[in-house]
Amino acid sequence: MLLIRRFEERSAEMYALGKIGGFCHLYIGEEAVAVGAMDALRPDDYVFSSYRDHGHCLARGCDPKAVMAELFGRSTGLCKGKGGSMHLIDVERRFMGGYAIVGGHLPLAAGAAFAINYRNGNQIVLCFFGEGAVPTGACHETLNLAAMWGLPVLFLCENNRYCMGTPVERAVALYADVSKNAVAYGIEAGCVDGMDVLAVRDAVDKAVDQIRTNKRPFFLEASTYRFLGHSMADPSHGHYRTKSEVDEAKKRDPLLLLKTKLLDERGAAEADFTTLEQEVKKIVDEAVDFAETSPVPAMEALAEDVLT
Amino acid sequence: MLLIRRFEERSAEMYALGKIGGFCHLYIGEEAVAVGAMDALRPDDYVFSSYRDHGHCLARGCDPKAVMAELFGRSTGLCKGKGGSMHLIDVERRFMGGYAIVGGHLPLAAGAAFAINYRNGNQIVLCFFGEGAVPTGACHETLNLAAMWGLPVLFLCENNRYCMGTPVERAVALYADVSKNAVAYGIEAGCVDGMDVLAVRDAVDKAVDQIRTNKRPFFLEASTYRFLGHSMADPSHGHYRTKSEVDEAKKRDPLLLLKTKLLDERGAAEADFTTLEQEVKKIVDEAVDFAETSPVPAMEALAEDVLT
Amino acid sequence: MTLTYREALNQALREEMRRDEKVFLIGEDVAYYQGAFKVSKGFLEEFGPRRVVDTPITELGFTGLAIGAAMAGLHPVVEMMTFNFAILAMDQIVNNAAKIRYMSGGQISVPIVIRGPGSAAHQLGAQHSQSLEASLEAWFCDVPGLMVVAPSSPRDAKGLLKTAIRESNPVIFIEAQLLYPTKGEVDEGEYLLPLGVADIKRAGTDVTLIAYSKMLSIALQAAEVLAKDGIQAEVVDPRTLRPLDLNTLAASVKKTGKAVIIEDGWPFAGLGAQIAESLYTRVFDYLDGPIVRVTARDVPMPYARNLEDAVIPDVKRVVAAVRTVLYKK
Amino acid sequence: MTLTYREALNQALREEMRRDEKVFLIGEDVAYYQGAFKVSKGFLEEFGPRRVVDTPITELGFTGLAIGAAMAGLHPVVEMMTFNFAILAMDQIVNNAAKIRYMSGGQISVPIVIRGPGSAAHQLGAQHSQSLEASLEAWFCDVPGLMVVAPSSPRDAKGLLKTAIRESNPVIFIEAQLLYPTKGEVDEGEYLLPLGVADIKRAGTDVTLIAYSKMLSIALQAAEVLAKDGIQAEVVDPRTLRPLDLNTLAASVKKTGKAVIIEDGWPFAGLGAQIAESLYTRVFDYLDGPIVRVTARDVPMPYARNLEDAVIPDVKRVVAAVRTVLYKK
Ligand SMILES: Cc1ncc(C[n+]2csc(CCOP(=O)(O)OP(=O)(O)O)c2C)c(N)n1
Ligand SMILES: Cc1ncc(C[n+]2csc(CCOP(=O)(O)OP(=O)(O)O)c2C)c(N)n1
Ligand SMILES: [Mg+2]
Ligand SMILES: [Mg+2]
Repeated sequence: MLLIRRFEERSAEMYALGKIGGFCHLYIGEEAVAVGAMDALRPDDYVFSSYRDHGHCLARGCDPKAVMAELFGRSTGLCKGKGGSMHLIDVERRFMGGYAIVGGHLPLAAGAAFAINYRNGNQIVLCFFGEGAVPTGACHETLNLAAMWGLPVLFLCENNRYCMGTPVERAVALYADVSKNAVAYGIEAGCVDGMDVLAVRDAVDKAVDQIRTNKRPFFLEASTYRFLGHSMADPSHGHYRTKSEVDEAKKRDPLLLLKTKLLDERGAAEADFTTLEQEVKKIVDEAVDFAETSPVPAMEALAEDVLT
Repeated sequence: MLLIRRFEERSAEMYALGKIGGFCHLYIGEEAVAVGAMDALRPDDYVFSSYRDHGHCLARGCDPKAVMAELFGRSTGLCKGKGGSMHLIDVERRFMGGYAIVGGHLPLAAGAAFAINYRNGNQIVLCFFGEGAVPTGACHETLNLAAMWGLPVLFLCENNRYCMGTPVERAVALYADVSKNAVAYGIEAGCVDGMDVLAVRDAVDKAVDQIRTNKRPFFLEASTYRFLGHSMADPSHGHYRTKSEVDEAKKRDPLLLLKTKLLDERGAAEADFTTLEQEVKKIVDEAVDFAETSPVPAMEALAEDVLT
Repeated sequence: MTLTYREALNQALREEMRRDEKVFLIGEDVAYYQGAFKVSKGFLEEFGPRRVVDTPITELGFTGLAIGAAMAGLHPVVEMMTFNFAILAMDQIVNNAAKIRYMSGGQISVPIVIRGPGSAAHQLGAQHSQSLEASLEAWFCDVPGLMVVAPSSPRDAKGLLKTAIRESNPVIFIEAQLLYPTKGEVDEGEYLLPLGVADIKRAGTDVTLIAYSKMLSIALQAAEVLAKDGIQAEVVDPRTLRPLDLNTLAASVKKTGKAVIIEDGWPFAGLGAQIAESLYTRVFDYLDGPIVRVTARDVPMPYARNLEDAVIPDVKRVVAAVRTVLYKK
Repeated sequence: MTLTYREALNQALREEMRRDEKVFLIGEDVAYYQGAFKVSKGFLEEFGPRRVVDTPITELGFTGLAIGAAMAGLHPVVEMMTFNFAILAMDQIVNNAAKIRYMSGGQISVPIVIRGPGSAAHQLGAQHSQSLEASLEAWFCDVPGLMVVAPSSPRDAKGLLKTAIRESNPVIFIEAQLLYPTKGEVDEGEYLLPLGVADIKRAGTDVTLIAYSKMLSIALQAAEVLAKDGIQAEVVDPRTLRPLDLNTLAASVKKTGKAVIIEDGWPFAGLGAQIAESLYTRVFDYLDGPIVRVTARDVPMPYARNLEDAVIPDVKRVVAAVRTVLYKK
């Protein structure tokens, strides 16, 4: 979690310096979901994500150097600089990518699950998406197929209460319980505190076990909150939410919650965190250095990778 | 009901003679739904339908002559011969049309309801669709909007158990209770025997009253059955259902059920039905004559009506 | 061996499914119903429901699902009941199937075939007919990352579909509803035809007619009519629309100096505009005068038969177009 | 009066909403957020949530809903957060908005404007950038029953949007994301500009440059560079893409004998192909040589800035194209 937090804080700085361009959607505040969830997976499971994908990608173990280089648009990036922030992809880790059309990757995730069943495998697919994707037709068509065909997908809805500037109350009819949307397909559903990394891990562990055993999808809603704006172009508060709301949410910063728990209940010491900060800083420094010193893509790369 | 039945039987004959072309989806077996439902409407309410729209159109009171002429592709047709079987439209009766993309007209129906609310009207919108439309993204995006915005729509799902050759069991995850799909949006839902015209009338009456009073949508599932093939190109049974299943269903022919009830409980006599048959035959004969003797559209019509 | 276009497709698909366990067929009513146009006749029996998969009416969902399955290493063949309905799946086809390879820097391929009938049938009206299907051809052709194929004969249908299924790129394979029952000679045994290669369906010297899919037969009929007047038309079938085999097309036009392009899509921004523009750029100095396009009329498809007939290109209009380019009147 | 393109749009929309109670704005984040690009700044305050309607992320659903509202007599303005997302609403736009009038034999009109930013911004990658938005232009232009507008300046943006909102036909109104902050002179008071009329943005005699939306400024800059070499380019902005004002375009090319078409969409089957083909047909005998198109490169949009820069037409490429048509080397 700390790596993701510091990595993204540095990304924000690099964005301000113009080293990173385009849209850049930070995950700060929501790290517990990715970290808790990824822990339950095997290396041969598949992961799909949205455009807010830095955290998922790093939590899956992708190389921070290659990720930062991708954000910088360098040839050493995860996707050779062609994907960018919203399309981090690392096939070796079965991190099948971030996708920028809201809801558009849910059918893909179901497809990977279909392939698993087709081959009689027992992997699962973990699919992250925001609550903004829930009303999309893509989501519902997928849930229906997944339910009917017994596809092994964990639909993990990161409900951070806002779809850009629109609060969930004005996006989803039964907003108080987004997972109701899954129940209509007979898909088992649950909810978890997305700020508590251990709770997420437990809930996902259980869900994944169930999926592997029963060959049925599962819908898990993680309540979370993004501390910053929707993207780097958006202020953290203003027209659609107040500063005090954001400040209130920050009191449940997932890093803080975990730290407190480790200090209070697991006998960790302040010094451990200092060491951890140093280690993480080193990784992030190296990532930035690597990106900075990597070459931009050669012009020949432009026409490559369109077709095989 | 009898008019619709005889009108369509004649349409089938005309189709066999090549007088009617294209796809032609008959409603035979399902008449009770249209007739029962339409009775609850006011003239200023709106109606939307799918490609299986002859019955709805006639039940709404559209002129059988103009409908037959449209099927014949004549200039005197309801849409000047440009719409055809799947696109019967009669704005004067607020019959807003049949649509051929499954699920595609549900958003339109919600839009008419939006306009009603915008103007502070108290009309309602009646929207017919098959159970095959239920899994479509269009349906779910619409239900969510209708629920959130309190749109006065009666979503009337005509569940005839088949989406072309696919039984509902392989199309809708919770097929035993299709209306579950509405409950996920907090939309009130119910189910009615679609072969019993009086039951349909009662259920729709109640639903429409509720919609007008509460300004909330309602989802009503009518269980019905189509006695013929999906369209004129399709045999009534074969690969996807057995003859005995069809025969069994025909025992609950809505015309038969009503007739029995009228004879047994309401003191009607056989003679009344003979008279009715004669009246109806006259109307259908006239419709065919009218269509037959009407001119085909003039070539100038081709480029008209594209833009205003 | 004489086969119908439908049988040729059935054979191609069947042979490829026998060859490669990764290939499966998915779409509305492809299994129990054997396809709305019976292209998958006998498939459920032979391959079972695991490999012949009926879907609910959710073009976006099941096309996306098939793309995801392709990303995970399977080789789906998606049947669009008709290509009209592919408009609902455009996001998946364009934003995912076509782009994932590029976005991932070449890490992921999407080996998928999306096939089904396009182009007009009879009296299906505005939402089910021609205009859109034929125009979708142009839309798909616009997109880098896709290949687009539109066979005009049983022989081409079989050979090209087999090749398309062995491609590791997404292929849009557009059949013609009205061609399904038409018959033609098909090679004995197994054979493949290359994508991206046009075919001269009739040799000639006086004018080049360019047509594909259902319009090819109109072009051939027109050529017969013209031959009676001593005009020898060369009829070229691009077969693959993207990538377009411009070399073959240009060579023919260079020779004849005159070209007519026939398509049943809408005129404005249709594929014929691009074919014409490519030819102008390539062989401007060899052209005796402007290329003429014969297209559908610029209206939604009307239902009435007489109006519909007036919308779609016919032999008469093609012959008239040829006379225009020949005499430049 | 100097306004930004964004302010001009804001004024147009505001004036029309004041004028006509039937006009309302609907789309994602148009109300509380004031639009992703702040085009509807101040609207919620002035018009309230009844007439400025935030939607969930359901482009198909809310576009269809707006079409239905138009059928029932309202006049919706739909904001696409960006036109990329309109691909999800294509079925509603093409099969309903464009065709209902025809299918109903003229009984129902669909007075609707669908607007939002198209064309590339910076480094948004394959799913959010240019290629598709610019190509959607061509796709929309293909469809009878639609009108397509793409203004290049604040003055045009205001005058054309007001007219579009008074149309009784569906209008696709494509703005340019990178133009929102650009400034220009706008007429005082209320004014309308007609749809279907091109505008000569710079007079010249030696070559015709045809460009619209964001590419217009590239064309004008190129014209300045060329002027230093004594080459006087005429720059024509079609403004409305469907119906295209071919008369104005053809008159210019007839005069100069040379044409370059600039667009930021994909090359194959892009709108420029149709513009070129129309011109060839109309003024073939006046052309000194082939028309040259400057387009985006034929790839999905890459993220890396240097590659992205190479994809989109720039002044250098336009100048080079002009030199080609002038010297025919
Ligand atoms: C189909 C589509 N419509 C609109 C957008 C623009 N958009 C990008 S993110 C976003 C909000 C998504 O909210 P949510 O799903 O809750 O995810 P979050 O950003 O909160 O992580 C919108 C509207 C898009 N990317 N795709
Ligand atoms: C989007 C779309 N996909 C496919 C079709 C082809 N199609 C026409 S009717 C039909 C079955 C519809 O079943 P249902 O909704 O239950 O209506 P019914 O025919 O039973 O009245 C299908 C698949 C279509 N018209 N639209
Ligand atoms: Mg959110
Ligand atoms: Mg049905």
